[in-house]
Amino acid sequence: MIRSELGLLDVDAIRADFPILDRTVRDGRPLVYLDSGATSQKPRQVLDAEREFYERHNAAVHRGAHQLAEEATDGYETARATIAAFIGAGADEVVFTKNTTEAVNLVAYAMSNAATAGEELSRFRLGPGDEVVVTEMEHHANLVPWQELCRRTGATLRWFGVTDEGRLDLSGIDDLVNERTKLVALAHQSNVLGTVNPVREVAERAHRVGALVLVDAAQSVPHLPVDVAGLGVDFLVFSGHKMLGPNGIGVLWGRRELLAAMPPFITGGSMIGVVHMDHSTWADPPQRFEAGVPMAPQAVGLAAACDYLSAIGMAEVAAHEHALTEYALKHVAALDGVRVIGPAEAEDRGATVSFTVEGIHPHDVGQVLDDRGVAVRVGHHCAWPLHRRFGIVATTRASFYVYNSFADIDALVEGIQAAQRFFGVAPAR
Amino acid sequence: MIRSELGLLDVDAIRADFPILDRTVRDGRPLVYLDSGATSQKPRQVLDAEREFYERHNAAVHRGAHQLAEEATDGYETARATIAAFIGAGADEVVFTKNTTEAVNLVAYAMSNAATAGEELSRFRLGPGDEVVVTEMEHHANLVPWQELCRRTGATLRWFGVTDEGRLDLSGIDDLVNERTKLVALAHQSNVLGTVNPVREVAERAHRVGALVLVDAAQSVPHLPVDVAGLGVDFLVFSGHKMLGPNGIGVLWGRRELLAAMPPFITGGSMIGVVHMDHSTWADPPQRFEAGVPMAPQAVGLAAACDYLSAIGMAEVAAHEHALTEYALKHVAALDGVRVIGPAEAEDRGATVSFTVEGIHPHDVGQVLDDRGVAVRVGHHCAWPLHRRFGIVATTRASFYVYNSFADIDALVEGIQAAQRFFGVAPAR
Amino acid sequence: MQLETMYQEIILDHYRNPHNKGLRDPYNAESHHINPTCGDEVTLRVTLAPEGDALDGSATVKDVSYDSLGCSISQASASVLTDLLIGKSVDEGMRVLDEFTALMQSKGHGEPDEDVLEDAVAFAGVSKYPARIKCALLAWMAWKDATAKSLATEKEGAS
Amino acid sequence: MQLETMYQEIILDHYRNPHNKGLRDPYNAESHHINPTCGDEVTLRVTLAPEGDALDGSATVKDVSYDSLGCSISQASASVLTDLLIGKSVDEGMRVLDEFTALMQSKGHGEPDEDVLEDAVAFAGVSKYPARIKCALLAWMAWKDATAKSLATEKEGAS
Ligand SMILES: Cc1ncc(COP(=O)(O)O)c(C=O)c1O
Ligand SMILES: Cc1ncc(COP(=O)(O)O)c(C=O)c1O
Repeated sequence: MIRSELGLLDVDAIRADFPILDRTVRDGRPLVYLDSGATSQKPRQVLDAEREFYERHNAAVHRGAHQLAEEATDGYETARATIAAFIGAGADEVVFTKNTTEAVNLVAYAMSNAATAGEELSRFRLGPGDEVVVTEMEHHANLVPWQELCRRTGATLRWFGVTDEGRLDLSGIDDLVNERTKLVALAHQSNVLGTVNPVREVAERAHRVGALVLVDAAQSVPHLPVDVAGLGVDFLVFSGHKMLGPNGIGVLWGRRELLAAMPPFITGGSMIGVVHMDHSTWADPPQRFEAGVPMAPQAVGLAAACDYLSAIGMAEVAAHEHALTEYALKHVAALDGVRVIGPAEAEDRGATVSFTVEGIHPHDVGQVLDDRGVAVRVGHHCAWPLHRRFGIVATTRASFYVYNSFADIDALVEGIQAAQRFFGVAPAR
Repeated sequence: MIRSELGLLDVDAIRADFPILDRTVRDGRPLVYLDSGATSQKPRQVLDAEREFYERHNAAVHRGAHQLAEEATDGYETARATIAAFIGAGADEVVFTKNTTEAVNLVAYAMSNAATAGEELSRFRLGPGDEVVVTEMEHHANLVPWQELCRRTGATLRWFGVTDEGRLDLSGIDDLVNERTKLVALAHQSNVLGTVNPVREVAERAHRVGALVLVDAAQSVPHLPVDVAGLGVDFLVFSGHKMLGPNGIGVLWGRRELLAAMPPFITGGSMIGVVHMDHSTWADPPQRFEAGVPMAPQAVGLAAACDYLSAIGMAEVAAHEHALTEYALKHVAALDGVRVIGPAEAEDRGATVSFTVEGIHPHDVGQVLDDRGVAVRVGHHCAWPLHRRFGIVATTRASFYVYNSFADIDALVEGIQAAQRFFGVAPAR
Repeated sequence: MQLETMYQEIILDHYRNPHNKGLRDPYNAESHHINPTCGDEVTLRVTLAPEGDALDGSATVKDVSYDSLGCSISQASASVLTDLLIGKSVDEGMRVLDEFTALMQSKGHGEPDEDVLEDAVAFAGVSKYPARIKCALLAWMAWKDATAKSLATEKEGAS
Repeated sequence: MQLETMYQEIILDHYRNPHNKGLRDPYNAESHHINPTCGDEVTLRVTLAPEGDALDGSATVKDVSYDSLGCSISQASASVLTDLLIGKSVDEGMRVLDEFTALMQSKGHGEPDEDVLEDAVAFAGVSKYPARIKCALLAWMAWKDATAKSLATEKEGAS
């Protein structure tokens, strides 16, 4: 992949792979897509891989002995190996889910299933007196399932606070993560603040007291080189649709021996050992956690997305986004009346910039931007408690990816200024 | 759609829409695809609709205020309305899941969640002394989740037997479905026997004793006109991939007032009312049951599949398959040494023909067929207890759809004879 | 630039100078509504005056007051609501609500009845932006809810 | 017609006339394996004879007997297994198992060592058909399991 100045990727070459980026919106405005944090666009290569599966190899995987079924199974399992390699994992440690949300729920429900099962599952068991620890910056997907797990089992939910700068407040870690802690669940990268959390440090403390650690990597795997071994955690989850892949596929990675010991979540076909009318036994992982006909074409598409990102190089992706983040922090935060929620520096920070504009509601900021072709997200971004923490209801969020350039950020800045003029809050210059 | 003689569809015209059916397997043999019971092939129209979504309208639905997000949301909700209309339901009664299996688990887990919740959910609550009733012909997807629900709650699982002819044995219904029964779950059409069950009759009995009724329509919605109001049930589930639609999408239909009262299953973003660190409330259905970024492109693809089937006409689809079934029952069952498992007559019976061949294991039958380009499924087809009921380990299953013709069945019959010759069990003629 | 189709002058005026904002006593019932996608909130109070003996659809909407947090559209629509509904009977108010809801669901193709909707016709442009319809309806849903509560409380009291 | 690459004459012979089929006493350990996709089963018994004092890898596989339900490939492979392993030491048997497993995973590209695998080289063609590999390995996994159990039981007894 050719690079231009400033450590940036050759965005023009990349954009040529994304048909949607050529379209216009709102009466002919070129699209400036700054909502990749919600979902990314998909390159031709991913769409082609999925279609090729449907048009040449489609069959139910792991269920047939005919040639199409063999090819489909091979495509599915090869995709698993590619995706596993992308995060430094073994293929048998990668479970396909429909998205990050299901992956988190899988672990949470497996733990409640363990609570009604025998002694052999005590490692996953939770009850009154036990604690689950999350953070105040979690996406609802990594918060509500744990609230519900605690409700079902009688365990207690506790959480790390967030500093004014938008960093995890680790000052109380030794109290918060203690002998009663059974699991710590935290985001690798915040989908609002951009903050990259010191996962390794938290994991070390958690392991010292015997707790399991789950990392929500929905916003990190797409943007940073992630190596599960290096992170030192037990479970890691992410979604395909945020990393150039198809919708409808996500990943749970889990340490081999944990998956082997863990009870299933969704039950049905293809995850069983034997089935009698009155009882059943389970297959080994990853099959144990993949009941029903899986999303094989989407797995193949996600593998193509991994290949696409690997061809660019994840270090290059991260460097590109770092440059964009520095540029955005500089130019957006410099606007009068604009307050960036999240770290002011680009270190340990991803390419997500959330902000408020004094005197204009985020919905109205977003509307003016949309009118100019600039697509951002407005609202609480499924991180309502985090917004409450900062005393605000909502923010406007711009999030960047491989196909974004400095020019896109210029368009954002001009759009914010236009909103200020339109609503009559333009600062005198 | 033009029809040829015998009430059959114009298969040549239909096949032209399915690129994969043109391919050859095993050294140039034309593909004869008789495994639609496992998963169907997809017409160009479905693949095009999905791709058009990705290339023109892709965004996270229900989460943005920009034009792409509006278009994506509109596409997703229009798809929901189309799919709902296809089964005679209201759009707000249709919940998207990843497949049938998840849809069954959704109801089963909602019921265990109700068991740890307050009095207002007593309708869904289950405990020791309560009973859940299934049948001996269920797919594992409609059996194992209920075993697990009973394990979690202390309720008892009971089941209808199957007659030698492969029909549901209703003789004990008044004993089996009684005041202790909380839920009856049964297949609309068996994926092995082809049997279409008298769902309405069972539902009437269940409702008389106050039990809920869930119908596994994975094998009926693709093949028969299905009207949820006419069936008189409470929940109905099916998968997109078996009805010309994409993988990774399924449907739970539920009666409006039940969905409104039911607690959620998977929790996370977009299914909430408000979220605080220590508690959350839920959105109304269907959103309550759709946590996370959904599979919008697949929903659009499934709607295109419904449109495709509606253009043919579901009555015509059923008539076509009825003719194929009669033809197959006549010619396959007539072979020496072949035993069809399931009703011998095509009445109340779908286009699935499972059989054993004396002296040849189903795997070996399947291999010979595969060698000739005929793709069938072998094994227990995720209905292991049913096979045990018939004293067999496995069967060979041929299942038909809109793109199959009499010629495909002739190829099946010749293949079975070839297997008999190859393994030296050919009856003297 | 299509912005003006959504942000009509009337809307911006109500947004900048909202009418009847600030909670007032006494009231029959209060309701609190939240837009779960953006967190916007409204708390709205309704005071009804019975026409005859009983409090029913013939009662007069004597007062509507509210407090709210939200975008220009949700603020302006709450303000317009109070202007429109105060002084009308509950039944008339419900008709206005129906008309306004229909306009919001018209995807930009509605032909609003200006006699019924008055200033609220300015929201016609909002109906082209599906993500904003909930903003425009937030206060209206709260009014419907609070009114229903007022009537129900009265019934309970009477029985 | 590629059928013959899978169904070699040797395989069909073993299938039609299986060796050592039928469970025999005495035995050190038994194991029961099921192929969850098709329901095929094998029950297999192992009898070991210690070389010195302890039962370890140097022990001789004195007998292997089995009962099974399954397709031609799984039946033939159980039969070939007994021919190959009876009389060998456990360590030698494990080497044969490794060689056979490697052949099965070779996707049709294996170059089997005929000195080690003897009749089992006939299964080379099966490795081209992923769905059938489990059939060919079923009895071998059961043998591995039963042998491990035999050695473990002995250890428990000794301690
Ligand atoms: C009758 C029946 N129920 C349930 C299922 C499960 O469907 P899925 O695997 O798409 O969840 C199937 C097909 O596999 C089926 O045939
Ligand atoms: C940090 C984070 N966690 C979890 C999720 C949930 O992902 P999904 O909706 O794909 O399940 C998201 C995105 O929505 C996210 O940004």
